[in-house]
Amino acid sequence: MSSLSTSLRAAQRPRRLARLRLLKRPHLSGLGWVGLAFVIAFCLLALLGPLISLDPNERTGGALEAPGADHWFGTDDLGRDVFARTAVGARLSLFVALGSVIGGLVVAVPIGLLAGYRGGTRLDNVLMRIMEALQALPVFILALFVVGMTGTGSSEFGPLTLTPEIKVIALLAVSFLPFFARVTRAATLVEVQQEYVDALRVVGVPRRHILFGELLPNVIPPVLVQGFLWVGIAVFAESALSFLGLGMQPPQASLGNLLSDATNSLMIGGWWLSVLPGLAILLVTIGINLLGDEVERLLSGRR
Amino acid sequence: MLSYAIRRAGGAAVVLLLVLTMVFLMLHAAPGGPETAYLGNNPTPEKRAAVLAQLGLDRPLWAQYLTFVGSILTLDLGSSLTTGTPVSELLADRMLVTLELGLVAFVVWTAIGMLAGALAAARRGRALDAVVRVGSVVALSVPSFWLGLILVLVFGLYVPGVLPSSGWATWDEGVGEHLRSIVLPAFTLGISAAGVIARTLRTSMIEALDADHVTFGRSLGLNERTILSRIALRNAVIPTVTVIGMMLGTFIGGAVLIENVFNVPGVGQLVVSSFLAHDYPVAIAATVWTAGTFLVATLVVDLLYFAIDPRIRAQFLERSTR
Amino acid sequence: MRTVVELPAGQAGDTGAGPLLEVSGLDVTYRTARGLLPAVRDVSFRVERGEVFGLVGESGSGKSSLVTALMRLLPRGSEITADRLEFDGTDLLTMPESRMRRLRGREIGLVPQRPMTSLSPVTPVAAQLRRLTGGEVDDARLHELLTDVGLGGLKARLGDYPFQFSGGQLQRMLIAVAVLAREPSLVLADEPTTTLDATVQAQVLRLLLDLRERLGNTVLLVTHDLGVVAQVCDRVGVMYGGRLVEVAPTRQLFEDPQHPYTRALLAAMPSNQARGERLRPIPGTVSGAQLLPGCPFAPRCDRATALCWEVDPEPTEHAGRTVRCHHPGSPA
Amino acid sequence: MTTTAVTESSTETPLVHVEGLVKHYPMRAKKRLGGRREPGADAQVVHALDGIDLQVRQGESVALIGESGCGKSTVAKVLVGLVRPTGGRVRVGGHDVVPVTTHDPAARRRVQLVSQNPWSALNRARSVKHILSQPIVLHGRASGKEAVAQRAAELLEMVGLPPEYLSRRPRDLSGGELQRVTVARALAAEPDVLILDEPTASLDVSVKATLVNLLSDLRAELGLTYVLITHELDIARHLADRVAVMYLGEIVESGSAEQVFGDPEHPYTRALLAAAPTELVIGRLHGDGLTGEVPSAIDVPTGCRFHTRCPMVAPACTTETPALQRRPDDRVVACLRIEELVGDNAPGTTTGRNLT
Repeated sequence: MSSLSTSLRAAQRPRRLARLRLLKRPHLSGLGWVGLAFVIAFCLLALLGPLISLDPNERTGGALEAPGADHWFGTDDLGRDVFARTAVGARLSLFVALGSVIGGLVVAVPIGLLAGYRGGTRLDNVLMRIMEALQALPVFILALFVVGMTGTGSSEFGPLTLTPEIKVIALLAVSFLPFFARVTRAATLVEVQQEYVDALRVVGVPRRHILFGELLPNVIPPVLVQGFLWVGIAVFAESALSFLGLGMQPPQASLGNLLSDATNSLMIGGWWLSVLPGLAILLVTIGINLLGDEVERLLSGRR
Repeated sequence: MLSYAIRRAGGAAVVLLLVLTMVFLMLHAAPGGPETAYLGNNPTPEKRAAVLAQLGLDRPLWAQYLTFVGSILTLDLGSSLTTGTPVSELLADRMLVTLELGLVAFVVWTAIGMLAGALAAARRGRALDAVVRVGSVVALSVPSFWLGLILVLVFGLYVPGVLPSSGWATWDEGVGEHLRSIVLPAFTLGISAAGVIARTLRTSMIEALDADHVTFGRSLGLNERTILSRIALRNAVIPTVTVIGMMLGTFIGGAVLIENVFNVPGVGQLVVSSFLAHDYPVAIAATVWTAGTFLVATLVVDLLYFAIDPRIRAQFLERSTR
Repeated sequence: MRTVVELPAGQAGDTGAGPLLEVSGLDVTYRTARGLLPAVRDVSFRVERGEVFGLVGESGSGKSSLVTALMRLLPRGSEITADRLEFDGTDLLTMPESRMRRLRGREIGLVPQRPMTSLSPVTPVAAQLRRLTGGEVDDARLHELLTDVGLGGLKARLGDYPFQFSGGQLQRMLIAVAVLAREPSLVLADEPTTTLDATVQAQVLRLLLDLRERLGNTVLLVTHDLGVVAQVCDRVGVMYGGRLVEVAPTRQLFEDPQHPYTRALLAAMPSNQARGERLRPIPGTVSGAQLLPGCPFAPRCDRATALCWEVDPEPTEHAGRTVRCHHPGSPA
Repeated sequence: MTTTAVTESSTETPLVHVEGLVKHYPMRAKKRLGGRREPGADAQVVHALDGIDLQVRQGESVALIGESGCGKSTVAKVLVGLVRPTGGRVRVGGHDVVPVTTHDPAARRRVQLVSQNPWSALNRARSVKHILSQPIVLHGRASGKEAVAQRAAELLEMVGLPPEYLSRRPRDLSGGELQRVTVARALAAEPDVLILDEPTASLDVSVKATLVNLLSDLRAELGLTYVLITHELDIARHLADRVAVMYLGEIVESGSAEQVFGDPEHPYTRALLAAAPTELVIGRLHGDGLTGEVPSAIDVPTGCRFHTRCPMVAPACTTETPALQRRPDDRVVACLRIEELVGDNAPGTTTGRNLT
């Protein structure tokens, strides 16, 4: 009998081992590795770049010097180092992007969870209509309202001081709400179909606990993947806002400001002013998309 | 179909009302109220009272709200504070430009995206598939305004004269000139949408090819061509339409950006310039128009969905409400 | 017991010599993210012309993979190898895909497991059924086919979509196009009644058998339901852990099973126990059986010896049937 | 829709008392412009249940059998409070069943559910320990971390699983093991009645046998009362003392398991048994008593609901609704022609066509 049980264990072992391996070494495809490399490269630029570079706001060279050994990304029309400004801009973008996605998720996930749990009811309907209304206003228009009302600098709301960064984070978070809420709701609608939800209700588990203790752990992984993908979109949106003059204000360096400044020098040459900061954005958005696809694939178990 | 359309339009109207309410509240939530924008800093009390009376801001909030909604619904939009031109006139010119740019970009890029996605699914695992997979990720990742900037640089500085790198030629300036001026903005506006569409269609087609009904079709000797073009595509289009619907907002937001990059005289440019000039009647009208366009486009996608998915039709006709 | 039903002269059954389907040493392997997973291992059997051959096994035994492999419709990344895989004397394994495609539907028809999802949800049924019969069928003929499977009353509803029909109605439609329209000589029925209600299940089985009598085709019926096997099959193969462990004429198999698994499976059936008596489950679980080096059933077998754990038994003739066991025999 | 009240001969109060249970699901009828209903188009309803009476005594096991769409699962949902009935009364242990939306754990304790699909009945994100502890804590069956874990291990042992399983997650368990955990969770609240909704439908033959044994052992040991909902006649035969046969939202026959399985009287019961006999028949196709399929629950047939498929249909059956009536042997049957049918052993019901 003992031999039987050991062998039974042997028969089950391959399954366990396989799972362990999956945990230890992620099975990324070639594109997944490229994505990971891009994301790491951008993070290095954002986190280490400012430490090793020249002062981003001081004149450290001649005006409009092409990229070279002294100024890796060249200089702008005021003689400031473009690499230093790009690195600082990347750091700002990363901060704003992470802040806005996290902020958006914190508000949207409970809304989506509740709407999905009460799918098809009036509450669901009302919540989703509000989300739709928010979605009908592009983030730029929301930003225009806010900037039009409160100006582009810091503003005081009673005891609260809203820096431009906080304003942009809040704006982006609000504009992401509908998407995050929708994704959460869709995942919840599927999850609520599972028989365990009825079983918990029959047992008498309170609704609040079913929502946040039982449904949430199952709903959150696909939502987090979406959130991760939206970090790329947030980097883009932040730079777009600054580009339009609605986000960070010069001389503060942000990826969008750099591009906006570049338009001034566009016709007198200086391709590096517009190409290089933009490439930094492209790098992180491509990286996030490639990596996000991989995570989604691994999560859903597709091959 | 008609009753469905009416029901959906009703829903869209409710959302539009919500949007109006939000716009109204945002105007009034600003520190110092909406009049601040008109008055600048430190106005005299007399001037302040005059402006308040002129704008009707001395009345109760609900009355202001009703007036506000009423004026939008009756298209009584007032005149520009800076130029004095009636807002409706200003908007009419601009919206034709934006609609044309949006539609051209949308139609062309959707077609390209769908073609690429379908071909990639059909050639799964081959070179073409790899090209589409990488290409679609690059396309959907590229920041549109940056791409626009690069295009302006290339066509304005390095190869001038091939395509106009800025501005907008009206029909009056000649059909060829007009069309040439659309190329770059439309290219920039739609490219990321094409990436998303290609990717979605590829994934859903591959999923559809694994479906029971495709296996059954194969077991009866249907050729791959029929399976791909008649069965898998037909099923895969449904999730793709959903994604297109979800992207409409991004698309309209993108138009605001692109019009500013290429200096296209559309609503997107108007909305930015009017807000920055504190020209509120124009800004609000342009905002509401933008939201309205989004809602109409969403409505069209919904109806399309209704037309291509018989299950949605059946659900609408006999949905049990527990 | 029933053996081969007598057929009218000139129909299938006397067209050729030898079995209609001959399988020898068949392996089916899936490539998954976790490595290679054998689904069917070294399976050999033959299906004679005109018979109903049953393939029975619990979930994960490999029976559905086997049927899909016969049609060469396995998903990408799976592999089929065999010493011999012959249909009507021609090799299915080396046949070019274009010829295989012509065979599908014309020579070999498949009745699927899940009728509810086996038609595209977005196209009216009439258009689909016409398409599935290679476009050779006009409306009149389609109506005739459907009348033949007992759906004559649905004429007015053929513009409807699949989800507007019941599982039983859909399964009849699928049988009309897969079995009746082009009269393939071999019908592979993959759990054709599993998702249907009991009373409808009986109707669909009857339809399959009636058509077989009329058209003289051969049926390979895959099922997990021993009750279905007992009713309709001439001979039965029992699968466990990817292996075919016993092949026998139906009555012999049920009355005198030789393989310990067959015996245990029959004993576990609730209908084999009187009310109030305890049922007799098979101890242990099936998981991992495919991966064992020895006999897949050894961990759960009351006759297992050290030999069974190490050496996979070869199929042998025993008591008039093929058994794959080191210690075959009737229950003690 | 009128059914005579069916009471068991016993005088004791039944533990589960269902009386005149009706459940209709409204359908959104096609609307005309402006939202008014089209003239003549009444609001349609799905007749899930139309007047079900059921009594289950303490310690008894009653099976509701029938094919999909007959409403048997709705009965289960009403009994546990997941679905609010349209009409009628459902009492368990003298108390009305409260809907699950009412926050009252004590009221929830008496009736617990074992559902059909073990793979989705347990939260895959949670450990077995969490799954079992939840009802223990909620219903105050033990307090303190140790005591709760102790109790959870006891429950596992009760369903034949070792305590190591406490730390496992559902994905590490087989279908049969999962279903045992589901049973353990239902027992954790220490209920009086277990509603078993197709407990074995998705399990393999050999695993099924294990679960059937377990369920009968538990009933014997704990004195549980079962309401078993199933389409598997075999399972009902092994687990139930009494059986009620449902067709299109109504009970057509009800009696002891011996009566119903041994000597079915209603034409539908006969056809059902013929199609799925409880004993193995070799070389013969069974059950050609019935043609067609169960009619839509939206357009229920007039008169006897079974008349559209009944082999013994008479003109009266299409107009007159049969009531459940008590038979000499104390079972109840709803059939207008029951006297004639039972008298001369009607043809075409239990005889399968012999293919040999």
